[in-house]
Amino acid sequence: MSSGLQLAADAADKVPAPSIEYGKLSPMLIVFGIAVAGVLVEAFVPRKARYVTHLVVALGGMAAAFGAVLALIPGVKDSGGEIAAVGAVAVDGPTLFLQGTLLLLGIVSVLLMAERKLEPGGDAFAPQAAAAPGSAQEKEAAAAGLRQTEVYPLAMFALGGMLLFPAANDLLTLFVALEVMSLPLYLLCGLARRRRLLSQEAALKYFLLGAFSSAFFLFGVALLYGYSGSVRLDRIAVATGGAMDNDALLLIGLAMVAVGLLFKVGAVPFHSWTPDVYQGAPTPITGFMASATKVAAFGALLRFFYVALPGMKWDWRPMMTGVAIVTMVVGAVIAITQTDVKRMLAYSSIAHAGFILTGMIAANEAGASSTLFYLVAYGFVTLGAFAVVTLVRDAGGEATHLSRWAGLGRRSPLVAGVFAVFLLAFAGIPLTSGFSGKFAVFQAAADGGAGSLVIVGVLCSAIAAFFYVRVIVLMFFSEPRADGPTVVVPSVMTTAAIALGVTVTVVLGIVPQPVLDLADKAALFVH
Amino acid sequence: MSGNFPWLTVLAAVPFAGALLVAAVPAGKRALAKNVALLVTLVELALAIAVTVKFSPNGDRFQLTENHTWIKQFGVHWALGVDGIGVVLILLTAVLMPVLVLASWNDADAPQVRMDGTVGDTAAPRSTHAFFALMLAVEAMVVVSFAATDIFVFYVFFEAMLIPMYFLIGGFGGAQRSYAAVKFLLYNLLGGLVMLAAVVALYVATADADLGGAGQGTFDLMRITQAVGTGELNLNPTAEKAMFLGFMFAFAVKAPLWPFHTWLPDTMTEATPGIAVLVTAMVDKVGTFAMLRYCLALFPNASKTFAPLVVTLAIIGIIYGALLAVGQTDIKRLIAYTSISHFGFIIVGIFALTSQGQSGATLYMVNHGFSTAALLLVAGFLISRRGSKTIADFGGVQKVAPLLAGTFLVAGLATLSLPGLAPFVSEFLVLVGTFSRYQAAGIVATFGIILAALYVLVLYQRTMTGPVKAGVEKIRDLNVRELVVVAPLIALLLVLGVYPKPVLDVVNPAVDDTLSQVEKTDPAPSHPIEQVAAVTPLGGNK
Amino acid sequence: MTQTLVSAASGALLATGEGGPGLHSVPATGVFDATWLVIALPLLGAAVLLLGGRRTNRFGHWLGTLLAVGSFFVGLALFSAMLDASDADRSVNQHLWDWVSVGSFQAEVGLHLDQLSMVFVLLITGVGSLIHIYSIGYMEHDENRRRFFAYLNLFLASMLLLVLANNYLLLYVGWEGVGLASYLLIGFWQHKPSAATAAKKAFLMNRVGDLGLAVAIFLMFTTFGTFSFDQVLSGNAQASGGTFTGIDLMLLLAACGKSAQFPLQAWLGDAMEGPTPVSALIHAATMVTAGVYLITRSAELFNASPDAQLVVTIVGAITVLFGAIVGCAKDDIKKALAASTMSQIGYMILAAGLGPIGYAFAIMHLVTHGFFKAGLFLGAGSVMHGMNDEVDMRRYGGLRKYMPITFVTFGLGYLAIIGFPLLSGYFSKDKIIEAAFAKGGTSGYVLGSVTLVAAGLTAYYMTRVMLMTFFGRERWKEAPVGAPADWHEPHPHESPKSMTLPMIVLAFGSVFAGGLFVLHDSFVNWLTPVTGFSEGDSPFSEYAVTGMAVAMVALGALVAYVQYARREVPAVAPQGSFITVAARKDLYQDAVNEGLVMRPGQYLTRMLVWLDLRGIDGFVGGLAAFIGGTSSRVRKVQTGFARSYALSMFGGTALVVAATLMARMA
Amino acid sequence: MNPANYLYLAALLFTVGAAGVLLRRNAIVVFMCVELMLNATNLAFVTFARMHGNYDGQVIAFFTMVVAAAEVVVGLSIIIAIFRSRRTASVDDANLMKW
Repeated sequence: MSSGLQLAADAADKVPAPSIEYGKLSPMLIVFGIAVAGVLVEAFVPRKARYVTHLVVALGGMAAAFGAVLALIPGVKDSGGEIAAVGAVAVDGPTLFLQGTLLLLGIVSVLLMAERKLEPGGDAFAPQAAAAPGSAQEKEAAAAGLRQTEVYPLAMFALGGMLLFPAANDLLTLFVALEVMSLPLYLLCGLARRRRLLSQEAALKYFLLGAFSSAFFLFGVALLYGYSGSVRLDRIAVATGGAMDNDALLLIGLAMVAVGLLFKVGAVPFHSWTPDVYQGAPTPITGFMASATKVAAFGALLRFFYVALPGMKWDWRPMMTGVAIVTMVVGAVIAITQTDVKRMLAYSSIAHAGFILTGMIAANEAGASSTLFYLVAYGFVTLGAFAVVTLVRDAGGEATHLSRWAGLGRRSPLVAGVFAVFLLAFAGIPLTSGFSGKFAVFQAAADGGAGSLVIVGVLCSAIAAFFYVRVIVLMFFSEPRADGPTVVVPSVMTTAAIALGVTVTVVLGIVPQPVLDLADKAALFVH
Repeated sequence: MSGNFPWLTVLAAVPFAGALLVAAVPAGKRALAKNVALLVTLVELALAIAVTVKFSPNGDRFQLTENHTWIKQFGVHWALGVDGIGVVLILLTAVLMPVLVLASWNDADAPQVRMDGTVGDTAAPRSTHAFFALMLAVEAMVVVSFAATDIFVFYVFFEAMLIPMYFLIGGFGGAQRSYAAVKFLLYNLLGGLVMLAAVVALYVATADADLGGAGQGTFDLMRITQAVGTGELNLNPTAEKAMFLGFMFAFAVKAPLWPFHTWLPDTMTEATPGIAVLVTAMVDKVGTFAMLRYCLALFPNASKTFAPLVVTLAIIGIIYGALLAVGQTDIKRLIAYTSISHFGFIIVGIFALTSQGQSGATLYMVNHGFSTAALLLVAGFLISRRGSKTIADFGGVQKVAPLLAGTFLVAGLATLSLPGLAPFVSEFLVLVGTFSRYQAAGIVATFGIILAALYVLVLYQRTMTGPVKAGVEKIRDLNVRELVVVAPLIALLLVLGVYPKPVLDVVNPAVDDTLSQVEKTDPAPSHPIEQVAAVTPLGGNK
Repeated sequence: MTQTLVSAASGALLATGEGGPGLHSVPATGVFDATWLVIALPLLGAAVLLLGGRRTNRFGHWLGTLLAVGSFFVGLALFSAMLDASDADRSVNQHLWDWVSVGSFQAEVGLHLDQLSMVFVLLITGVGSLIHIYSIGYMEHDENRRRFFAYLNLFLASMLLLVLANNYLLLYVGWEGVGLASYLLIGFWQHKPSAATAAKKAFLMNRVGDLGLAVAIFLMFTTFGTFSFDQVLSGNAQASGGTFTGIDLMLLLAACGKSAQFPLQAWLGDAMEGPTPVSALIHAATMVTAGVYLITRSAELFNASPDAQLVVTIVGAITVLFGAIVGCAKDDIKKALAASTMSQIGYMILAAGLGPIGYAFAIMHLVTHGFFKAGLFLGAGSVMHGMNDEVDMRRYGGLRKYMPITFVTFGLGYLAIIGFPLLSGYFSKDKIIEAAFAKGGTSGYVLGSVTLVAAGLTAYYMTRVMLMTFFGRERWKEAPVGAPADWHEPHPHESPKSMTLPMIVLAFGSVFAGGLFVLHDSFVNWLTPVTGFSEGDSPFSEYAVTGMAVAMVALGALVAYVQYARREVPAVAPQGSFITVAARKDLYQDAVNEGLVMRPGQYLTRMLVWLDLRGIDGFVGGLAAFIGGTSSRVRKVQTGFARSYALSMFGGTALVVAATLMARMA
Repeated sequence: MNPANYLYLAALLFTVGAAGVLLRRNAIVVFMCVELMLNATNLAFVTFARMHGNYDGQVIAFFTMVVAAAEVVVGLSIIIAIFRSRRTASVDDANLMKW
């Protein structure tokens, strides 16, 4: 009792004012800044000008943040990375690499969200989210031509959380970043203009399960704190090196933290939200979630295991190996029988989470760099694929049922061809980014002594290939249906997003060297 | 030209560029697209001939080599180089392509056949451009596969080839083409993925041996084989066997070796004749070529361990393929099974580990390319005229289309390895090579020649001879374009039958080198003839 | 004649004497440089006629004939050059080009001309030219005559390559080449299903024999490291007796296929579906005797294995009787002659199996047979030509009045084949019978008796043919039972000169060739340097054997006379005894082949076709279905209820925690 | 008092909360159970802070509360939206998407 008071008394005169390295944090600060600015825009800018203003602010802000990331690179190159904000944030290679990736994915995602040429009534989002589906208010809002613009600040908040997520150097910051990232996404999920019941259901499920997983995560943090007396990753690492007693706290804690992170990456058995949420959410948001969230979450997972628990390799590897295996198998197997494009892509993303875990489990430098590379490759392919999904429409909105895609290759060879490229990349066919990524993680895993994962990975790739191929068959080798969906010609924004996706897919397939180089140099975590 | 001219890269780039060029031809101009494709294949042929001329048979094992870092992190180099085996197969590819383009001239223009067998909308024919562009892409990838001296480069193109093939099969074939295309892709993809695991494992092993320097591994074939030879890379036997099986699985599916063959009949039945030739004459050859180049050189001990097993499977394949061919009722399916039988010969020749077997197998790859191309293309002309692939729908064609029947017979005779035609030489070499190592296997394989006669002659008898059947009387004889397609093939079959020496001279040094890598020598004759001075044979050796 | 050379040495190893009888040759010089022309001329003809297409229709037959005759003249030139040369220089070798060369496997394209191949060159080109001439008339009304001549030329080239090749691999090319030509010519009238089937059957059964030749070459290569004549046959070849026996039996298998010997005899009868000139040239005079050439050429190898030689004689003996018995029952004139051919070649094979005692006589009979059998076939063709292509002898009769030249030439051929004294068959067949007895021992008696009995049978069936065709009632004047409505009586007539001329020339050969050959033993002396010669040890004197043979012939002819001249020949074949029925059905050869090979093969094939769909593909399909089924089942876990998702997370967490703790303990 | 007892209590509360999430149907109640789990965690943090003698745990507890409050805002808005459209707040009724 007395010691607590003593502490408080000490603190009063000994705790120095924290110094914050604003420059090093600038990418995150900029994004959070534009998010706040977005809220202000929503409040003060007249309705007609909001869309453009939001776009300018968001895109400009992200571009600026990206510039900031670039500007930080030389410094990190020299120092090998620094800890900023009193140990809360690590600004090192992986951080900058992933932040850069996230910002690019964010820009592309915002382009997709801003698309207004596809939907006759406006964009992909409900004009008034609060109005009940099918109610009078909703019709009124639609008739008034209301457009949702709150998505931009929400997306920027989420993106800010994502930027912080892989940079967080203590578990508290990690938790906060997790929530900052997740809360806006819960809302974004529920904003779809069409099929609102599905959208709301997705939001509810995502929210409840997300909160549930946060609780596990937080409890794990508590246990690790209890074990080591600190939430800073480097101090936990030190603590695991020394003491031998009371390891149960450590082991249970690390497992529960891992659960929280594995939930975010969508690994089995914490994947069950993924298909429902991916299917129900507005497609641009699904793309954003599937790509950016995964990138951020894997970044955090990497940092957590590589920085906090490098000495615990032999404890977490068997568990993670098991998770990786079931993730690959379940994702690939269940995807075979899916009939909805978005749902199939969701299961595919689960399988891919397994492949990425394979690289992570290597627990060496190659493991980190290969994971980073895979994330870039995967992020752009995924966004591109979901972007294509937004184009194939019929009277009910997006035609996501696979049977509706029959003969698409005959009607619009270009769109079908592009989608085929993405599918082939997912399948890991050589000369696409998917192959480079897969090869990188398999090589790292084999090098790191995880040969069994490579074998399972290879077999699952074969199973996975089956359903990607099935879609290609459907698109190219089936007769088009008379009442089939049409491919709407999008504005330059979606076009640019898809074009970027294809470019990255092909370039990373043929000349992956520069990005691999970058990932290689970026793969050193600061401790 | 300077000595550093990147011949092989150009050789690979020309068809790639050609593919893009064809794809870029404005949509309505089909004839232009075809002509461009033909021109590109002819340019490629000229280049391939130039490469062959530049290649000196008695020089280094690998010539015209190029080596540039491609993906440093993976230890990958854009490394190309040809040995005698590679150069011969590249030439085969280059020679066959113009023939195939010409043979497929109208195949892509015809309206699509629906899944239920009815003819689709004539107003919406398929893309001629895509057809020829994809064919050229396949050619490029096949060429790279034959020229690669980096395992990764080989693997990438070996696998990537599946995609254009897949679209060619699934987009332009018969009623069941979609099923066939998926089967083709999945079988081969599975094989390729298993190989991927082995490729990765091999890299890790080379990294452990520090072959790439600085703790890195390497995919450089020459470096690895050298290290294997010197013992610098000493794989433990279990790992070596596992890797061998991983590589071999992919090649066995591709080749195809019994019992991994079941995709081939479907593919060849459903694909257009030109594409079927593309599969069996070139793409599949990459599999057998890779056995020879990669399996043996990289894993000599495992190769020796598994050789009896592979030989057994191949022998089964010879007899099995031939028997099934006899039992078929569909012309193209029959030809597909003959190919399975022939691939059995090729593989048996490779794994007999004798110089006759391997040179024979290499020559067999070339000859089989020509003979199957001739047989399938003529069969294709026949089928397109009658609109049926069923043997029973034919009869008496010889009466109405003697030229067609005659070329079909010559192609058939080549398929049954009639002496005087090219396949005989290779088949005999394979059999001799096999017999000298595995006597029983050699004899069983020889039964294949009887069955070959059976399936070819039964096919010929049922389709070409006898009274003219209803529906056959309208069959026209070959036209000029078709004659131009078949004539060079038949000419090559004849020339290589009586004078295969140029090919063998190029192939032999590479084969000898391969055998020395496996540390095998030809079995010596048990009782060599004693040369008595007084009666020195004067005509014996030249 | 009295040169007694090294004969077969019994025992495991063949002693190699210096300067043995083996094959030694000198490079071709002078006239011999033109050896290749013998083959090239007909090959050129085939190429021009096949590639030239319809444009050559007008002169194709002339060109083909001209080149065949040209080849004959080159052969004659070579022959005269050889007559001028000394014994040692008669065996020449012409290297043309290197063919296949891989490691120690060295095959060249080269020719070997010696006394043995010379005989064949003259026979092939001589009889071949005659038959070309004959065909000009015979095929006059066939729209595909040009193609026919192309095939004939192709055959000549292949057959010449067969006998001139200087190594076994090149011989193999000729060997299959004649098989191809035979296939094309048997099936020349492709619109007839029976012809197409017969052609296929011939090729297939030949392929079975080819298998033997291939394996023999493999064995030579693995044993000696070479398969060129002047190495393998140099007399220096050493190997275990078993190896020699193996090689010999494989060569015998090849010979059986090509020469229609038991058990590969079944194709020859069906081969009569081809045009008659083809039957005369290929299936009587030349190609079918290739087996005899092969064995004689390989004398060195056979001499080294008495076991193999015994098997050869047994095969020959069985075929002699088989052919003779079948020949007795055939009503189809060509099939009767074909059976006779089979039987006669059986004589030759038997003789060749006797070793140096018989080689020369085998070849001698081969040549005389070439004359008289070709003559007989051409005669049969001439008869058919005049009888609306009727082949059933029961629908002939009394034709001697209508076609006198045919009757005379056919009659002389007939007398020659039955061994009428002083005609060529008399000399050559007697020598074989003598040689068979001269083999000595029990086997000698058995073989000698077989040949004697067969001589009697030959006389019987040939007399039967003669009587049914040229004598007796003119049965062709009556409409056959079940004749079609438009049946009209044939008008037998003599054939044109282009057909009768070759028949006359061949008749001369049939009459005089044998006498010429035995004069001063010229034929045996000619061949001895190549084949060796030994008198053997006959239990009977030459005269005794001749007496027995003539007696058997007389007996056979008499029985036939009683049956077919003294009695009316029924227009419809009577029931006959079970032997007759069996003989009509070729002693059930087809039934046996069908039961032993074809049926089981068909069942096996059907089973494999089924298995291929169900078995391997079934496994893969099953695996795919299993994964798909698993997928359908596992996806149900995704119930759509958030609480069940939460439960899976909760359970997952428990598992993950447990796994982490377990990892530490483990 | 032995601080371990607080930890046991925290674990118990956490488990009760988790059980509530699994068992209750009403979305609001489910959400409150999650809050209970977070509060259990807070208890654990505070206890550990006490054991280690530093403030980190206590600070974290405050953070957690703030985060939980933010979560409530978001959560309730979602639940209300779904209640409006479906006239029910039962978690089990939202199962349009499955398999």
